[in-house]
Amino acid sequence: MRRIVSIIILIIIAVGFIFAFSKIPFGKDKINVANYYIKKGIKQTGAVNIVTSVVLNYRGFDTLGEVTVLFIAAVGLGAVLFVERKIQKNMDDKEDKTKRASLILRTGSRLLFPLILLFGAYIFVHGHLTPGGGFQGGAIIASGFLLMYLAFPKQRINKKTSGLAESLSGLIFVGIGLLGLVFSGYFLTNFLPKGIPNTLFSAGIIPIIYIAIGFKVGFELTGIIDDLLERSR
Amino acid sequence: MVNPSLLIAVPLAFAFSIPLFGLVSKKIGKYIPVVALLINVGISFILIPQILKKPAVVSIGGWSPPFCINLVVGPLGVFLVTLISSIGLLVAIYAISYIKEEPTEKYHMLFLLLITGATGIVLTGDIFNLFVFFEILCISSYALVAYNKDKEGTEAAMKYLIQGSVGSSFVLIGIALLYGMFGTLNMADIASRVTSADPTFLFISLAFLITGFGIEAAVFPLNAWLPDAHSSAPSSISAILSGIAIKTGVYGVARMIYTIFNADGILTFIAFLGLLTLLIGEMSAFRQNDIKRLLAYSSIGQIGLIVFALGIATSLGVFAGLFQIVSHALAKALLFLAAGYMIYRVGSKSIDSLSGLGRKMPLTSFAFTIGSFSLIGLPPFAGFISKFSIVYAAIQVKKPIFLVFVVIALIATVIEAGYFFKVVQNLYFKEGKNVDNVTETSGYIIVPMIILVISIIVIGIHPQFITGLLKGAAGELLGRTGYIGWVLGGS
Amino acid sequence: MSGIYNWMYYIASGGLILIGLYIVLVKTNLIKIVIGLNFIDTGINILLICIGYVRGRTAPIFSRPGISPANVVDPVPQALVLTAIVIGVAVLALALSIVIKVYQHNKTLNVTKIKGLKW
Amino acid sequence: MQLITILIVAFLGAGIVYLIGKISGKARDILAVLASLIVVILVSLAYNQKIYTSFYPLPFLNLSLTLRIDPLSWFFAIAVAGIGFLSILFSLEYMKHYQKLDFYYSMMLFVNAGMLGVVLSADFLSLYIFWEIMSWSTYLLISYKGGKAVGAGLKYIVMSTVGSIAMLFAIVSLYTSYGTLEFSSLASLLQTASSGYILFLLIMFIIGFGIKNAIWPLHTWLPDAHAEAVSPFSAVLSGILVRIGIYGFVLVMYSIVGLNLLHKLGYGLLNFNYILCWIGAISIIIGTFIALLQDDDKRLLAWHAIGQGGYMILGISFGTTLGIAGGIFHTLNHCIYIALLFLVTGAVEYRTGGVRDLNQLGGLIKKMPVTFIGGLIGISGLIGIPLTNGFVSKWLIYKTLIMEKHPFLAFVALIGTWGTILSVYKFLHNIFLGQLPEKYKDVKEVPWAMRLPMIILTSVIILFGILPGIPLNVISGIERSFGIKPLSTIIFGMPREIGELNIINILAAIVVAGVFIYLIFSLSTRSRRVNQYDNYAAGSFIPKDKYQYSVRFYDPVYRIIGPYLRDVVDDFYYWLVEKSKSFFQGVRQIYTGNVNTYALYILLFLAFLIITKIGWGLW
Amino acid sequence: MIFQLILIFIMIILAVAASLFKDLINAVVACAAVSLITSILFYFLQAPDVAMAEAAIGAGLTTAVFIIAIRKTERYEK
Repeated sequence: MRRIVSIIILIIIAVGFIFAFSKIPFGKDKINVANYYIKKGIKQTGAVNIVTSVVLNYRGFDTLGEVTVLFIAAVGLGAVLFVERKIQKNMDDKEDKTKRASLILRTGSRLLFPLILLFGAYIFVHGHLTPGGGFQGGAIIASGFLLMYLAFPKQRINKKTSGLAESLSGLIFVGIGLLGLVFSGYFLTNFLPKGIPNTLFSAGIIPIIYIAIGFKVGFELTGIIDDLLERSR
Repeated sequence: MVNPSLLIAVPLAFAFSIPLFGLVSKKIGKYIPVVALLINVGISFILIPQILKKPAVVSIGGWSPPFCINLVVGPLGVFLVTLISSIGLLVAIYAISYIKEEPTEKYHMLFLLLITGATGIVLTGDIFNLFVFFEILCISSYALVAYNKDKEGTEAAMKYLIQGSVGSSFVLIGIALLYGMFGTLNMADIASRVTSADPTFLFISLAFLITGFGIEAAVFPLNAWLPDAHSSAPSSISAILSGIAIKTGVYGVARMIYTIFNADGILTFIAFLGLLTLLIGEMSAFRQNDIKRLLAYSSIGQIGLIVFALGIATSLGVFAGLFQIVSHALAKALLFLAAGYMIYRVGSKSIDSLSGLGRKMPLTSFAFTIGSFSLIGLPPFAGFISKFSIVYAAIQVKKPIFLVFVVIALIATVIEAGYFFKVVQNLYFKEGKNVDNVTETSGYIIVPMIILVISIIVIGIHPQFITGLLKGAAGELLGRTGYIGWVLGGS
Repeated sequence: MSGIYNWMYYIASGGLILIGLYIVLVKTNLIKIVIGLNFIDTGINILLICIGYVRGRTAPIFSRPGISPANVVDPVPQALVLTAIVIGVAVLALALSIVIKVYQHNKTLNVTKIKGLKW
Repeated sequence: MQLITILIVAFLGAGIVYLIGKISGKARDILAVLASLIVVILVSLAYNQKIYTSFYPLPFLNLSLTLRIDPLSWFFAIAVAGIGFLSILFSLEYMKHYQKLDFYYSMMLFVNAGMLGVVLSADFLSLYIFWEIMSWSTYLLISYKGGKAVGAGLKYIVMSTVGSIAMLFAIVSLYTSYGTLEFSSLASLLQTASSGYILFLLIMFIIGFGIKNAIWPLHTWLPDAHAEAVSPFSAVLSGILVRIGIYGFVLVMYSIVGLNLLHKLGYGLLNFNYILCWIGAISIIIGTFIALLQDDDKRLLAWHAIGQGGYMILGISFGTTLGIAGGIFHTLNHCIYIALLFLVTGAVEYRTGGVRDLNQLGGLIKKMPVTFIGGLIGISGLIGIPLTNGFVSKWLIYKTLIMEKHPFLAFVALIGTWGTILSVYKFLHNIFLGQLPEKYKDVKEVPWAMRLPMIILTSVIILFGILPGIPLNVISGIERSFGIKPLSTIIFGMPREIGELNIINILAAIVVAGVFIYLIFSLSTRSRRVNQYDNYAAGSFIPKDKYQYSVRFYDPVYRIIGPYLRDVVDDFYYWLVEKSKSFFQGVRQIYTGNVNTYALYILLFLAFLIITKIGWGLW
Repeated sequence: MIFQLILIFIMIILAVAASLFKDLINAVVACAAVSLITSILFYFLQAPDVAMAEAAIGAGLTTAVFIIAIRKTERYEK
């Protein structure tokens, strides 16, 4: 019964989709506001990756919000899965001490871990030049940590340090925004010199923010995995 | 002129810095939201007179409006921001000593971010940015509903999360469709181009947006999460959810219908939905024995009344709806705060167990009484003015269907009066069974309640304090060409 | 045939959204429901990206010489999707943590059995 | 300014009394009495003035709150102030054993202030505001005692809310049609309105005011509320608060709508006045005869309050000079004697430890002589025995009925009086006469603070009974302000041309009759006083306390009329409430707790919107 | 073109399969595969940034989070 009703409803919605999509032709040039970004982006922001300049400059506020969302998720997850330290300790003691990953995994991940971190860092530092940026780099860093968790289930990151790094990088983001407010009267203005496009030290505040985001995302995703692994048994 | 972007940046910065303050001392964390929101209240009060003279459009990043995200601080925005930060401040004060469940630091961060999300929603002039702040609001409220980590809280959060996620997805679909059609995300820009598009297409995207925001606004078929979430969250969060969060949903719906789509045809249906919401809410509240669930259902009813008033769509109707937003926010926050502490002291949520508290907790019970009287719409409290204006606005449009609507709405008021008066009697005139050890609250708990009581009475006696602002806000909602002009005029 | 080419991405996104909604409507397992929500998100992301796609143009990155501004796709939906992906994973992580808590309290993932709150 | 002062004193008094009470009980009592006394003085100073002030603008609604005083409002204001003062005086001793006295006094003053506001306001918005203040403070006071009073209070406030929304609806529709709510402007503007609209307005206002006034199908809250409230407040409640409804009737029917329009409503037997007076007649019959069945003294009086309300409606519904005068005068009289009677029951309760059951009382005449006199004069007024005020007003009403050629209604009113006599005699007899139960051997007269209000009210009854010209003069002023031909009065009644009523004549007749009666009694053989236990009871021992010959006083009558006299309306309301409760329970079931279902609701909504657009082309 | 069409077809099949699997681990793996294909589609749609993000976050981390959650709860849908 529920199935039938659901399918009928979904068919109706599908009809709605068809109507709506038929008005948005696929692959046609519908670019309107974005023309401005494409034409003036490099000059105004100094970043050759227009997506990055949109993400961090024209729509930087969205990104701030997005970082906040991730932050909320990390904090909220910590709050929901929170266990008093005493109980936590008891749980840890009960756990099987002999659980270990295989040798190949351990050695391999020891070898890979620095490389993954380096790759992640490369991605977010070059966010304004090549595809990629803080989010992607942060996710890659987090997957490096994930690998380490798989290899060494007993090892944990230092929650305090990672928490501090999270909040510091968040503060850097907001702080740069506020500095923009101070220097040019608008929040999140790209107030630094733009430099020569297509070089590493260009695009004003974009690399700085992307580095902050990279750290933040990396630590937050790691923290989420850590919380999930550790706290909730 | 204070830059309105501070309204968002300041609480955000404070929220991010709570772990840093935690290094200094564990106890500082709980005062941070108070400080941040105090700043916000200050800024918004400074802004009110300026905005009433001339609305401000502040771009983020320094480009002119359609090309970057901008905050549109009109009368409506500044009104809602003032409301949000004031209620938020009071609840933050309350939470200082109310929240005892660990980890309190995280609670205060989430709380502050929730307020930031609500502030962002009402200020932003960009539809995708609206979605982002909407997500901030929703996600932090999911986490906060589950904050107590008990069976009910997590279950409610789970249900809320599923429905809320579906809702946000719909919002995003609507935004995607709009972007596909118009190639812009600026609300004023979309509004100025909206006449050029196919009406069916527009309506489909409007349907997705209404459904999405309607879930947060708790309009009738979309409100099943509300009683669970409001009744299981910590009481301070219930106060915020009921006082602020659902209002931002209503704001979203109103903004979509009035400003962006100018969808006059659907307004009567919206009023009807509001009425239905009102009826269902009040009817479901009638037989409740769980005080917080009762208040939650009553919130549904009141939201129905707000939506009904907004659906009238005359300047008086919108004015009445906004007034109802104020009076409901004040009264419901007060009720949840008072009920929360009563529950904390008594240890049970059932109404019967609250009997006899009038003697033991006179101030709290008094606050509860004032709140419920205001909600019922008795003079001389704030609720009276709003209910009178709503009835007046509904009769004034001189459509027979609205006459029928208003009669039904008034009947729903009787139901509401029935159960609230019963609770008040329970507090004062029934013998309590095991309330001997209960004592009155003090300090941080009682201050916000007293402030709320005073403001309910003051607004009820002297509504002119806010009517100017509300008239302006109603004008902003109805005058969409004016709104488009503020944003795009300079470009 | 060109009709299918024009519609296939829309079919992909709409199909994912509808499958996700179907899972949310019909499946009773909580983790399944979260998977459904994830599908909805993915579907919307595809929708956004193909709204921004212009046939025959390249990615909006000018790191190589010879890309003219008139020959790139719309960068804005890509920025939006970046945001949406991160928001999606945030919601997902929170959802799963709440699901874990619900499981601890109820010892089941079947939503028809988790009805402590009703009426 | 003067009117504002009255209201400010009244409202501030209420607030301050509460706060002072937290510090000292004595100061609170003194202050409460003082505040109500000041109000009495201020109101009496306003006699014969015509003031109109606008005291509070509400620019966002284009309205301002206004106050006025004219003969009608002064008449009711002085009654409110007077009864309020006396009952607060009475409470000083009576309430000593109760708790939460701060709340009690403050609310008493609040109710008074609310009523004053209602009668003094010059536009419907202020009237409504004060009306609501009055309603909720009354509700708090009714439920004050706890226990059964809680149910009574809830019943009161729910019905009252229904009344208020009817009134609100009428007020708002008036405002949208005419753009003003002031009585004087509305009175002229309404002259051009269609009679259908007028009828709608009148019905709405009759629901609103009628629920307060407890006219027949809307009366069911009253017996419970009167019986369960504390006695001094019952005096206020029954004496004046309920009668604010009559004020509303008179105001709307004569001051605003006016006689001309009123007579145009309806045809023949469906005439508006005619229907209204039949409602009054039904109230009389139902009220007095159900009163006959009551064993609870306050409940008995409460049913009489309904019955007497019927007389007032009967009086004012005709709209003739005599009738309106009779109705308004009866309102005043009723307010005096019923307040007195409630104070009497309060006094009895005070000394007997809260006994209200008529079957357990008796023989208190010697123990509480002042109270007895109060009770006696009170019921004489209620019946309408000559030389009490009730006589004059009832006489006016009868006269109206006969002059307007409604013999049947007159007959109904007469039957009502018989019922009244029967039932109040039971009241007097079962409390004061007959045999004194053993446990009340040590009962004393009540203290002075309680005696004083009773004495004052008793003397007012006699005063108005002998010199009815004093109040009638004011009433003729009221009629003049309505534009009706005023009643011409002399100090002892009315001159010959309207229908002679001269108390001197009646006094003379009574003196003659008294002499006759005395002669008969003194000439006949003297009866011998017998101890109750000194008699023959079929050879069995009469236990001392079991035998109370006044128990089940009208048992044979009960058996005859009891089955017919159920309060059908009340049953119907309860049935309605039960039905709606189970309906609400059903509505709640849509929140099933299953999240799939909730998601289904969401998608249904979306699908509904889409299909109405695509498939139907709506919107 | 055909390649993309096939990918989309596989993706839809996988999504349907994910909803049908009783073993949640299988469902999650199908889900990860859907994400991966999405990522490839993004690449075809000239969105390398998004493709990277989807691959790293959607296919990688999400799956990990899912699997951890399944380990903490129960594996089979009942």
